Amino acid sequence: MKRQSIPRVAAKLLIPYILLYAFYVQWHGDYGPGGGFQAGVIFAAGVILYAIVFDLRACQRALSPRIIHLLMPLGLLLYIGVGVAAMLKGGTFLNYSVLEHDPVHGQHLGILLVELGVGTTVAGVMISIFYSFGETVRS
Amino acid sequence: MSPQTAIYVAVGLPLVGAALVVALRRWPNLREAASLATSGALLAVVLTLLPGVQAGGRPEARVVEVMAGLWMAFEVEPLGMLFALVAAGLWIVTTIYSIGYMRGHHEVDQTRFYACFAVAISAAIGVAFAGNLLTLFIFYEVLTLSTYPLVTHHRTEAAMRGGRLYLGILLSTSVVFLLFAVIWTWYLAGTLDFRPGGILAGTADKGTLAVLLALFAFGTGKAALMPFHRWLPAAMVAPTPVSALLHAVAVVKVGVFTVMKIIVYVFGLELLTGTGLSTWLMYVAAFTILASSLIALTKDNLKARLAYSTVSQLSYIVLGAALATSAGVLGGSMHIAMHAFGKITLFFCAGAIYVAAHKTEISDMDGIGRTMPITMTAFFIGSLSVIGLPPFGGAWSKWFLALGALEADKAIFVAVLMISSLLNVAYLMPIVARAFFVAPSETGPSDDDEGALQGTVLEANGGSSIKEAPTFCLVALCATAAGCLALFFFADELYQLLTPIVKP
Amino acid sequence: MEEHLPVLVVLVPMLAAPLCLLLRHRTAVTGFAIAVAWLTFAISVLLLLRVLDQGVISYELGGWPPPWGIEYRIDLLNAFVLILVAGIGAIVATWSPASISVELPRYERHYLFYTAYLLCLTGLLGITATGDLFNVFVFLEISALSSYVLISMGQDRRALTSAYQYLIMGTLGATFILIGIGLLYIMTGTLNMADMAVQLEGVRDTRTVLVAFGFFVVGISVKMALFPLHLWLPNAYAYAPSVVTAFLAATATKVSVYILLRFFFTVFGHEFAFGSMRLWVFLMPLALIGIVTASLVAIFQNNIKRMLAYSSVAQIGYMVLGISFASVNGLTGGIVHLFNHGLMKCALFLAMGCIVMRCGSVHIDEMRGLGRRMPWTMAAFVAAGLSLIGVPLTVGFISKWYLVLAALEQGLWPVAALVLLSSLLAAVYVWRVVEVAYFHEPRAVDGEGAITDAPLSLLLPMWALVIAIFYFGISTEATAGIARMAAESLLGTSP
Amino acid sequence: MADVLGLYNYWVVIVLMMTGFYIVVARDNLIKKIIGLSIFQTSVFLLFITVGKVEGGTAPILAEGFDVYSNPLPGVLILTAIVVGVATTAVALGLVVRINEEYGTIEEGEIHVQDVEA
Repeated sequence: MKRQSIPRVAAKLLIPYILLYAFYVQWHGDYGPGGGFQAGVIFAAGVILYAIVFDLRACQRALSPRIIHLLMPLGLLLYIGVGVAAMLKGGTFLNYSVLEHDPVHGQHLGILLVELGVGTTVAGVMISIFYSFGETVRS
Repeated sequence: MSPQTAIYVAVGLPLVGAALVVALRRWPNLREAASLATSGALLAVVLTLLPGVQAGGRPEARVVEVMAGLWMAFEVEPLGMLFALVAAGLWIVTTIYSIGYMRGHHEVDQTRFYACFAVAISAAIGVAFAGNLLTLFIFYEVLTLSTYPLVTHHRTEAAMRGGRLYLGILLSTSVVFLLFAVIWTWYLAGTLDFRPGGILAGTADKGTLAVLLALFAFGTGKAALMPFHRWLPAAMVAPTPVSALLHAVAVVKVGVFTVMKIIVYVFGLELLTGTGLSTWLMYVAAFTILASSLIALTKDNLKARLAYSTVSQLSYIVLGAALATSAGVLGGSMHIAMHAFGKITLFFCAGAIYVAAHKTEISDMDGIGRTMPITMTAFFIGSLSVIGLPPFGGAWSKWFLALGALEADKAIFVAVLMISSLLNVAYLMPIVARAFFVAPSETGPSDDDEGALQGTVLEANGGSSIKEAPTFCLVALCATAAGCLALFFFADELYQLLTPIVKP
Repeated sequence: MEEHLPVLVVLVPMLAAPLCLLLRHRTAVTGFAIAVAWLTFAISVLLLLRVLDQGVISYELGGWPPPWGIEYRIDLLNAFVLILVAGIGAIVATWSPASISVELPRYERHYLFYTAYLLCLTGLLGITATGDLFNVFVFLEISALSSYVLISMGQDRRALTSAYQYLIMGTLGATFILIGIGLLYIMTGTLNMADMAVQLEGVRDTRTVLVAFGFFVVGISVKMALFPLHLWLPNAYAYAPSVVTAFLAATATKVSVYILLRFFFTVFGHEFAFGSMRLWVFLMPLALIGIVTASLVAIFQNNIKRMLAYSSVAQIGYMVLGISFASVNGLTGGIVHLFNHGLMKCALFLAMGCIVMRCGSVHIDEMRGLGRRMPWTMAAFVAAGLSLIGVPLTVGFISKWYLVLAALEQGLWPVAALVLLSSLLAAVYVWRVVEVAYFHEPRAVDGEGAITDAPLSLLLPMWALVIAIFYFGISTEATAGIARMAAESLLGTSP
Repeated sequence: MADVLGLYNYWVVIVLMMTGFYIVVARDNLIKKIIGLSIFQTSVFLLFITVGKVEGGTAPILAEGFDVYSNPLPGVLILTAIVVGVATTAVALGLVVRINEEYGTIEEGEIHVQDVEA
């Protein structure tokens, strides 16, 4: 699709907003519909759109597979880390209430971090699946 | 040594012996010394238990609770005592014999042979001292498996096929029938302990008990009741010491011992005589006695003939048990010892002939008594004992068996015993006759045959050379032949030892 | 930390899996994975001791009390299964390094293997530990997805097609279970198993619950490879790398059997499942047919791993048979066989792994004369094989004892006879290998040097299992004793 | 009749479920099987969602003026199930790619022929 200008221009216009929207969905999850899963997928969709329109190689230059491979475990570790932190602070696993001095704050902080972990992992997984299929097709 | 320790040691000692044998595998002389020492020690340990049992004690030992309420436990009672003595005593003799045979015959894998042998003896002692059916079953199976490598010692195609039949019949009968019966008994009686008077009385109707008895009788494949007797001839592919000890003594005696024990301590004599449950078993045993004697007549291979003779003799014991009269049970129990000595002598002789003259077929043995007089004399003695003529041990057990049949008002079995004795004469005596009175055939293998092995070569009068088996073999077979004679005079001791099992 | 044990047993491997991805260095990852597996095992042992001491342990995830939050609920039954899974996981992990360097040469990135392995372990432990129905589904899929990946790592290209086949069947099975969960949720409004058992009172006979029941039966049967839904299993086990086969054969189907117990005894209740629904009418014949058919098929296999896989199908039949009696002895037999079979099948497949490593194949022709060439490996094979037959002093005997006893209790003596007869079929296929290994001359080796026994790092874990086979065959307080208590609590007859 | 039509959402679920199941069983092409599997799973997702919907209810976020909310739990569960489904599809596609590399085909029959010949 390198030569077709309409998708290129449209993509260039859209991708920043897609990514931004992903972040909106990510951080707004505790007030309205949203959360890590959706945010991760939307974010990955933006990246994948870039790869489709501007070629996989260009995409991988921008977002190297190595980083993506790091994202997956890190997100999962963040998720589990929050849970373990709650355990260390005297609650049960994933009991956010004990994370801060008062339960409401704790719940907020906990859910934000957990959803961030989920979002990171989902985005990482989606992109890395796309990368690996893309690479096999090319080779 | 307390009786309890003695029981543990008796079962464990052969295992230690097996370990020693494996550890000393690089030094054959030391290895055989270890075997001998262990067997001697075992007999000594078993003997320490004897006075207590004679005095009416029943030493017990509980090892481990295998399942809730089910212990692996030992209890020594007269019948087990007798069997343990026979097994331990004959192990010494057989070890001596094996040294001569295995070396004379340049067998391979001797370490495995001695090690498995020791494990098998441990299992036999375990069966003898078993305090309940579960323990008995466990050691019964250990015995089957530990003898499999012995049966298939040569690792040839024939050995493999023999082993397949051996394991196939013994394992399937024990797993399908015997285990079934054991679990059923546990379900019915809630206990598996051997108790004088039995545990099954009043637990189920007559039909169920009859089925149970059948499962026990046929499940004990080692008792070689027809039609599950085929493994015994098949096992003759083994080296002769194996046939001698295991298939004349340990394995088959474990079978009949099991039947005897089940009848006396699980069913109880009163239950059987009261209901006539075991009548059919008497007929099966009688049939086996006659049929296998007839088959033995047709066999030209010496070991095969002896094997069928064993099948027949085993059924004497089953018959004694099935009669369920005190004389019958006593006769059967005594026959365990009497037949052991007689038959092991015969097998030793068969092996000696094989080592010295490389002959297996009876038709080749013309005149062999001239070159192997000692061996053939022992063979003669063994035959007489098996036939049941005084002054040899076998006479007593037959006497009591016949008495038992009369006691049960079953005179027909007296007739069976008589006919069978005649058949015994018919298949054993011709061998002796050929050996001593027929001139050796010219075509037979000559003395310088390359198969003939080092033996005690003596020049005798008249130029005919005496060529006996290795000394170790001779010592062993003379000892057992002497044993046959001795048992005739010490039968009363046996009788006194065994009486409590029928008169609690 | 004591009170966190129920979640730690799942959490430790789950945390370790992404760490493996980050560590990457081969030796480090291997050592780390082994350490984690043993740590998990230690936790599961502590957990069992705690359950024996205090009774049922309940752990609220996120501090939400059940039935609203997710509850991890450990009673004797799942503590027992956890020990099996974690123990096998630890032993197989210890065994793995030498084997995968031979069997997975293409996978230079061994850390991927250990990640998938730990994830699979996590999934299986999670299924067992959780008290929440939906959680069961999630962990079921975690373990299943990672096992598809693990199976596809096999050297033979058929590993790929068998993994694919397993994926299709496994996903269908899991989705069936999910449908069942959904329908039950409609009727009860709860996902907590203990709570659902209460809520089901009164609505048990509605059509929705009956349909849910049906979906569960089929879904779980697929997952545990109950005849005739076992078709995915033989190929998957035959072509997967030996490490994977050993691990999955000893744990995956066992955990599915656990799900069966949990759903039909804890959630539905045995009066409903076996009383009014008469589940045994369905399970018992299938179990018996499975035992006989799969054993017969096993006899004719020339690929020994495939033979053992069919034997696994037959053995699943024993477990299901025990369960279908729905009596204390039957359940004890089923549960204890679940454990015992895990031990012996793992040992057998580890022996196969040693042979693959030395001979490159487990075709029966390759095993000629191995009795002399690889004495320790073959001795372990024979020992575990004897247990498969059910010879006394081994664990197999204990299982068979309880099964036959349970059958006799209910007067089903033909079933008892069939159980015993089928152990002869096991004897036939085990002995086929024994005869080839001990009686045939070794194949001529073309210049590569003679085959020697497996290295100590492979032999030790394998023999640890063999020793366990004998230990638990002689002293069964820890296995049959606990299984019996678990059975009593499932049937509600415990004092 | 109203009963039957009134439950149209369940009918949709059933039709989708059977369609998906049929594709898995009947198709020879490995990709098509995966498609069938996805349809099958999707039908279950719909089943859960339809259960959670409360007549006249709104999204379960506390706000002024609403007092009827849909049950949020099925939605959450199904989100998880969807992720699981995506992962399954990804693994399945990955396997198909590898199968195609090894066998040069993704038709089940042809693969079987090759296996038998080998």
